[in-house]
Amino acid sequence: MAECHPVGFRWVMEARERGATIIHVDPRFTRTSAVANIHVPIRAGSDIAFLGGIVRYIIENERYFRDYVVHYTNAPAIVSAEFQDTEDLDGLFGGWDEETGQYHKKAWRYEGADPEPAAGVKESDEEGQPIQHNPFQAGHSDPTLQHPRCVFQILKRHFSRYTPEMVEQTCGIPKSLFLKVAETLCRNSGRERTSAFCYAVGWTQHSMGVQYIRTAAIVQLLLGNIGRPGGGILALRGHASIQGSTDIPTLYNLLPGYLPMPKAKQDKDLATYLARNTSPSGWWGEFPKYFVSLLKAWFGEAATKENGWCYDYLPALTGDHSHMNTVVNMADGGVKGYFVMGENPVVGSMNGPLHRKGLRQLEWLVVRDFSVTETADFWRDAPEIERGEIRTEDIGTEVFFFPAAAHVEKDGAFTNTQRLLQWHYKSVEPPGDAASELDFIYKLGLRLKKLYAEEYGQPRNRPIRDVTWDYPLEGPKREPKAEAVLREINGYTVADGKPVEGFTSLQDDGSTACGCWIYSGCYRDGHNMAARRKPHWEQNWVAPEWAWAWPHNRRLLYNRASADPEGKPWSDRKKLVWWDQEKGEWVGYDTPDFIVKRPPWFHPSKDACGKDTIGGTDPFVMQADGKGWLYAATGLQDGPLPVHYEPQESVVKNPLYGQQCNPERVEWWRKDNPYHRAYDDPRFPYVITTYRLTEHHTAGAMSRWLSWLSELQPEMFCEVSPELAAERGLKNGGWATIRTMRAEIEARVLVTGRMRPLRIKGRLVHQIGLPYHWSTKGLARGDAANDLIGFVADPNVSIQESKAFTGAIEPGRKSRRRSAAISGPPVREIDPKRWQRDLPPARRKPESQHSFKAGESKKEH
Amino acid sequence: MAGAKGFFTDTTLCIGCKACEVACKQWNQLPDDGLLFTGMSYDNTVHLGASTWRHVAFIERPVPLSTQDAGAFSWLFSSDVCKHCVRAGCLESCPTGAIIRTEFDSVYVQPDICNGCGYCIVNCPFGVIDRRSEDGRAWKCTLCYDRLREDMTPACAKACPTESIVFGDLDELRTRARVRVEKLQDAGMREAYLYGEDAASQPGTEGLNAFFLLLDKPEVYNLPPDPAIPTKGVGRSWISMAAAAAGIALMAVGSVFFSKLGGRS
Amino acid sequence: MPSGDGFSLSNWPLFRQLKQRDLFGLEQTAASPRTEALTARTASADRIVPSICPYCAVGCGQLVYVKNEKIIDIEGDPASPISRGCLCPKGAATFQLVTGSHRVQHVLYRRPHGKEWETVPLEQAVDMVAERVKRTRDETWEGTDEEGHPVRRTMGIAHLGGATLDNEENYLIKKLFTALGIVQIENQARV
Amino acid sequence: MNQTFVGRPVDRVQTDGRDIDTSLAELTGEAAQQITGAPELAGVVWDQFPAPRAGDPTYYDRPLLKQSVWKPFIPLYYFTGGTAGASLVLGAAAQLDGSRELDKFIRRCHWIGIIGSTISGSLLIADLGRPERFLYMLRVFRPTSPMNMGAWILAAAPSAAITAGLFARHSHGILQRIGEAAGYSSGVFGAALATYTGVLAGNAVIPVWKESRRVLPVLFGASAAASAGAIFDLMFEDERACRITRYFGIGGRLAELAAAHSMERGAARVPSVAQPLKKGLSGVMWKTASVLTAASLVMLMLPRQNRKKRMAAGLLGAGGSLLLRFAVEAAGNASARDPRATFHQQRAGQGTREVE
Repeated sequence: MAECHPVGFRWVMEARERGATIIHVDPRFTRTSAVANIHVPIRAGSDIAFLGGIVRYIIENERYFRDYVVHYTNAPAIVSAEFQDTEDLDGLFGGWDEETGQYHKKAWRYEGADPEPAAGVKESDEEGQPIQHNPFQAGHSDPTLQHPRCVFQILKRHFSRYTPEMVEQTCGIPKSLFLKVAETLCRNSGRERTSAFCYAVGWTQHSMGVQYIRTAAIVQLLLGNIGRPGGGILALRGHASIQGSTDIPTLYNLLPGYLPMPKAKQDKDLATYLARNTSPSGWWGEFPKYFVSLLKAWFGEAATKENGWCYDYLPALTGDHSHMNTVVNMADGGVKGYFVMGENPVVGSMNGPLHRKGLRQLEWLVVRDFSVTETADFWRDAPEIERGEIRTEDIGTEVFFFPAAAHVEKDGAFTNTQRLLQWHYKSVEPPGDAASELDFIYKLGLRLKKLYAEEYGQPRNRPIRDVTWDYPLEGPKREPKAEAVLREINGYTVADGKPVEGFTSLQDDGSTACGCWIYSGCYRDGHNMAARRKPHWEQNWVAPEWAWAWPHNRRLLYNRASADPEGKPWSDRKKLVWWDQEKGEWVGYDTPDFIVKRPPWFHPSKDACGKDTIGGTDPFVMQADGKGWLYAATGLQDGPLPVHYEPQESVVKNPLYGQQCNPERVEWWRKDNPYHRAYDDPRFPYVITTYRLTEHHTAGAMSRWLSWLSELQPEMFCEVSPELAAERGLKNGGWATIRTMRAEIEARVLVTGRMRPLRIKGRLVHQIGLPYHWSTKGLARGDAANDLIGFVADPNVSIQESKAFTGAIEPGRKSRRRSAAISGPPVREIDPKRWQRDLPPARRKPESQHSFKAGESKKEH
Repeated sequence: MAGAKGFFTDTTLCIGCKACEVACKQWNQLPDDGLLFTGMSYDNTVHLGASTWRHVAFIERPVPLSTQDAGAFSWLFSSDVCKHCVRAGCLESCPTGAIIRTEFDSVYVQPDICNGCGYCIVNCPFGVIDRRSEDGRAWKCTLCYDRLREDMTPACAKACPTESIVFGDLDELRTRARVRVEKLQDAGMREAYLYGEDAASQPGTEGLNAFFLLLDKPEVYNLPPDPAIPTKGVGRSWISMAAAAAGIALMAVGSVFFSKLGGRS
Repeated sequence: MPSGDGFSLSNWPLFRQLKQRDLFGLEQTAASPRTEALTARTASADRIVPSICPYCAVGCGQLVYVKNEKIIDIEGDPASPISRGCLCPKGAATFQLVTGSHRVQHVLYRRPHGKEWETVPLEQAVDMVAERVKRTRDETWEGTDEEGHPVRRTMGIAHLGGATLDNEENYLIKKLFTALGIVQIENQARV
Repeated sequence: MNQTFVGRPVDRVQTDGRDIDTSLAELTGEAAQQITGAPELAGVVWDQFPAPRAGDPTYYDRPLLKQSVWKPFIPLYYFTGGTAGASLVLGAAAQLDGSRELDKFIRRCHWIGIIGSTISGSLLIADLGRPERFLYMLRVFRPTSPMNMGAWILAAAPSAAITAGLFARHSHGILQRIGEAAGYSSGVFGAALATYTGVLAGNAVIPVWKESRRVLPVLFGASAAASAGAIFDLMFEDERACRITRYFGIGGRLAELAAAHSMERGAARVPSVAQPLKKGLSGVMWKTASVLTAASLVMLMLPRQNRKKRMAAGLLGAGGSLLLRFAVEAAGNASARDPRATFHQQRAGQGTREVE
């Protein structure tokens, strides 16, 4: 955290100075470790085992926050008798279908109930069942937590094998150190104290990334650390508005406000779509209001009740259309045109050579950035061009490079990692042809409307005709006014165009329009709430009048949980929101994330629906049952509880189960994306992890061109322990060549005590650290670490596994810059007959025609 | 507004982010001084110089901190800067008056005056001030003299995310530093001590206006253990010179005198 | 006496030393007129524009100082409860990010099989892109999937990027591209 | 220990290390006008495991101090200034003799003093980073700065000599007295000029210089006498003058050898401080300088002095004296590069020893 979010870390340092214990769990000893109280070196890719060990410790030693667990989590909920745990099936849950390589999720449901996943079934498969009430409403719960099938008992059994010894054997963390961490955490939780978890992509970029976070959630729920000040699980996101681009998603599977994109097979019409996504209980019962308001915002007057609010203007999904599939599709010739705005995937994404292969198949490519990135220049500045394997003149891609306006040259809001919308103002005009994306997209839209004007007769062109595109223009370059877009995002009443107060004002009858319901209220009364900049010294410590947080300016989600079931703060030290008996409402330092007038003692009636099902002790209003989920009965692909699986490529056999890897992980079996053996691959004996440095920014487009940053970290390097250096003959300051089946790279060597080999079952496991900022352009240069990494993904969110894989290292500059995607793997293939991965096989994507086993040959397109 | 100002750099709060280095370059619009990989931990800056007025040192030690559970290892960071010595070698040696002491008790090189004689460079006991050959003038931290004139905090201290660099009135800083050391020692960090906080602790400079809280020997941070500015002992040199001058004169007179004798002999 | 660089006979510091009986000449007597007039450049700014750091998602407050329609300084905003005026090295380099000579100011175009970049007028380039979007969309339109379910989309066009952009920009991208039937819209959140 | 490597070249067509587009931003910061050149491509890389040596730590063996940025002009200046200064002293001493037979010799002394000072001034100016600002040296009177004092001395010495020369023809009256006074004062300034450079060099943090700060004025003064003697050795003079310069030269050379020995012994109190006088290029220079001086001394002491021997002695003496200045400079630079020299010196109690 000190590495990549130094200013955020200021508050951690302040906490430390006030007596907090900082525990840093990381394969490397980083700048964070340097100032932490405890550093826990861990084998990359084994965090679930570590966190699972803590879960077990909490349960076995009865250190959980019982009042919290009983009232605010689903620990008492009873699970269907059908459920089979990984304990019973050696690492698989019940419901595994060998044919499809997927789980039947029905096997995990609650007793007599099928609560919908948090945001409807959008993350689920087609098994969406008739909707039933939540288990608490239905009476399927045991507050004594004794029922053998209650979540608590299942949890206890599930994690029983995550003993400190097992943690030591899996993570390489000495038992004593593990116990110290577990005890410190437990001691610091309860009424008077809270602990927080901070994480970044070191947790998410794994083939079971979602389950990493789930495990942390279980720990935090058991300790009562969610919804309370100083608690929580805090994602430290890497880009200025990466949160915003998820809320208002430039993501294939979502519409603004986490509304799912329609699925072709299931969502055949509006009614079906709404029925599938509207939760009978909890806040997602409001779903139709948000969706209809969105369509009203997008298609204006054209959207009527009769035509289903233009529901059939929306394209539909037929599978996973996420980034890696897009690239593979591109490499196979399926994608013709590609827009890249403010991103440099050739450096920042996995398997750069495969990306470039994809770019070469395009008809046209549009890149918008500050300077010509590696992605924009792939046709003349790339290893394969330098090697003479590909000739520039043979590449048919037409490339447009548009200079982008900087944040100081445009109005707009970033949403930061704590959901805060912060407005930045234009201070100067963008230079030359540089323009904002807002301006570019707006003008592109105008042109397309014009180009299609003659063809509006065809139904498929009508969305272009009807999409609302009237924004006031301003400035010498006649750019669209960003505040007008913000107003649309906020929502307004259709009749008079007045901005709505917030999402509670939205309706499903077409009377309101709203571009993103969770952002509703950010332009209340015509005031740009995101632009508020009241100094912190003029307000309380929550600083509610600085900018604006979604939803409803609530700074701490689920903060109802900061008070006990009766509505009183758990302790004076930790008070945030509480029930004011006199006013008859929830009050506090923060805006209550709860129905303000709903008293703590409120119990929903058995036949209540939607938000009326939210009881006075149900802080987690977005969940169908209002509880924090220790057990996720639905919504996840790879199991209702986290399981430790080894990464796709590991140096050890899974110490916990026979099942080696996440059975549902997504693989791309292609010649240009070869994998190593699942474990003990003699060619690749070391664990590799990648990361960022303070001095650079992700793929480098915003740092490698700046002399003030480049001089601080001028070259690509790798970090190795003195033991590994001795084993491989690496010299500090010298060069090393690092190889995987995908590619080979060179790097300078830092031999350092910050890298430590871990002892696992008596064997020394070495890890290699690789920052990934560099490539061939800019001032500071070096090889791109991400070239080494293959496409593998988590099944829930399709995030790649880049934080733990295997590789080889040798001293010297021996790279010939070969890559699997172009020249063939830089390392010899092992006899394919002997080459076996774990069983059962993982799901393979994409299907049939593009996939083939490694070792087979297939002509390049 | 005026009055003695300075920095207290508390290395126990430093996270090695180098914000100070960049904030300094940004405000003062300094150029880079080479993109060279050094192999010295994360320190590719190496030292203070004409174009680098803040430098974060990175020290990897096989020694644990007494308050940390992280194996037999620790990683120390320290943001180095011009010390703005109470008695400053550069200032006292500067022949042109380009270097002056300001109303904030800081030491400032006037770029419109400096003629690049280079004498200050061999007079700085901390190796701070330097000349860039192309430019020909001596440069170093100005304690953001221009900002102080507007009652603004120096760029590095303002940027520092963890308050490792604190700017303020020297009296307050000294008190704060002493309280801090006491607190750290009480918390078990026996190795914490102040470096150059006053004349008593560093008689050779009569104290530093930019002083430090360190966790290891000064040498580990590339700081001199007992620095003294040359001018403090210059009297002896002058005496010695007087003697030498007298000696030459005597020798000359003697030669003239004896030459007479020699002529006769 | 040399002229220029803030020196003139009338304020020869030696005279001032004599006048003020300053034996050592270590302090203000040796100051040049430039030094005496020295002040922070931000004091002369025409306006101070509030902004937010464009790097990571902590969201530190920034202040942009503008003079004569040029940026003279960017630094932390002390009023921010998040950052209290601090910036990390990247944030502190924002000035160089936005005013650096690395910034390209013209639209560049590489024709198919071309070996060099060419410049194209902005308006023409946008026209060209619009034309290609239309062509590709029309060529690759899918009305239904293999099983006959309506999909109303094109898989021939894809988009990447958004985490460095403003919400308003992402909103328009998603809105326009969805209306065009583009589904392969992705950003850094998944990369 | 450390190895030099060549960094990767970067394509910086037009860069000043800030790379700010001045159409977008104003460059008015304190160092915005700092001139930069081509980026450095060679550097030193630490090729060992990073850990400070227990008991005797340094920061990756990197220098603590900056070595002087002086070009060879400065040691050359020490030599020319010293020679000029010592000549003026000799001139004044001859003036004291009162006999007219030395008039020519005195004039010659003044000429050497004036020419030497002029060359010295030029050398100093040439060494400046901003030579056009050389007169700023006289901007202030700053007694704490030996260089400032030196500037005044360097200005005064030839001025006095010129005055003396101008008034030398006047054999009576006020003008004669002015001439005489100027002559004597040129001697005084000359003595200062010949020795202050020792104060200048010793007034530094460079360990070997700092350690020798008391002996350096003596060494430089002696060496100045030796070099002045050597220069006269190279010139044709009458017998009396030859004797004067021979005695003076012998004294200077003897004193120089003694002072050098004393300096070496003094430095040896802390072995790492004395290192540059013993090892490396600077050590060789230092030893060779003494050998040359000793050889020239032997030449002068040989019986049956003749012009050849004088010439040889003059060349050897001038060479020894010149090399000595360069050796001191080189030793200082080597000393600055070695952080242990400073650390050991200060740990040995030689840091604020002289402060009290």
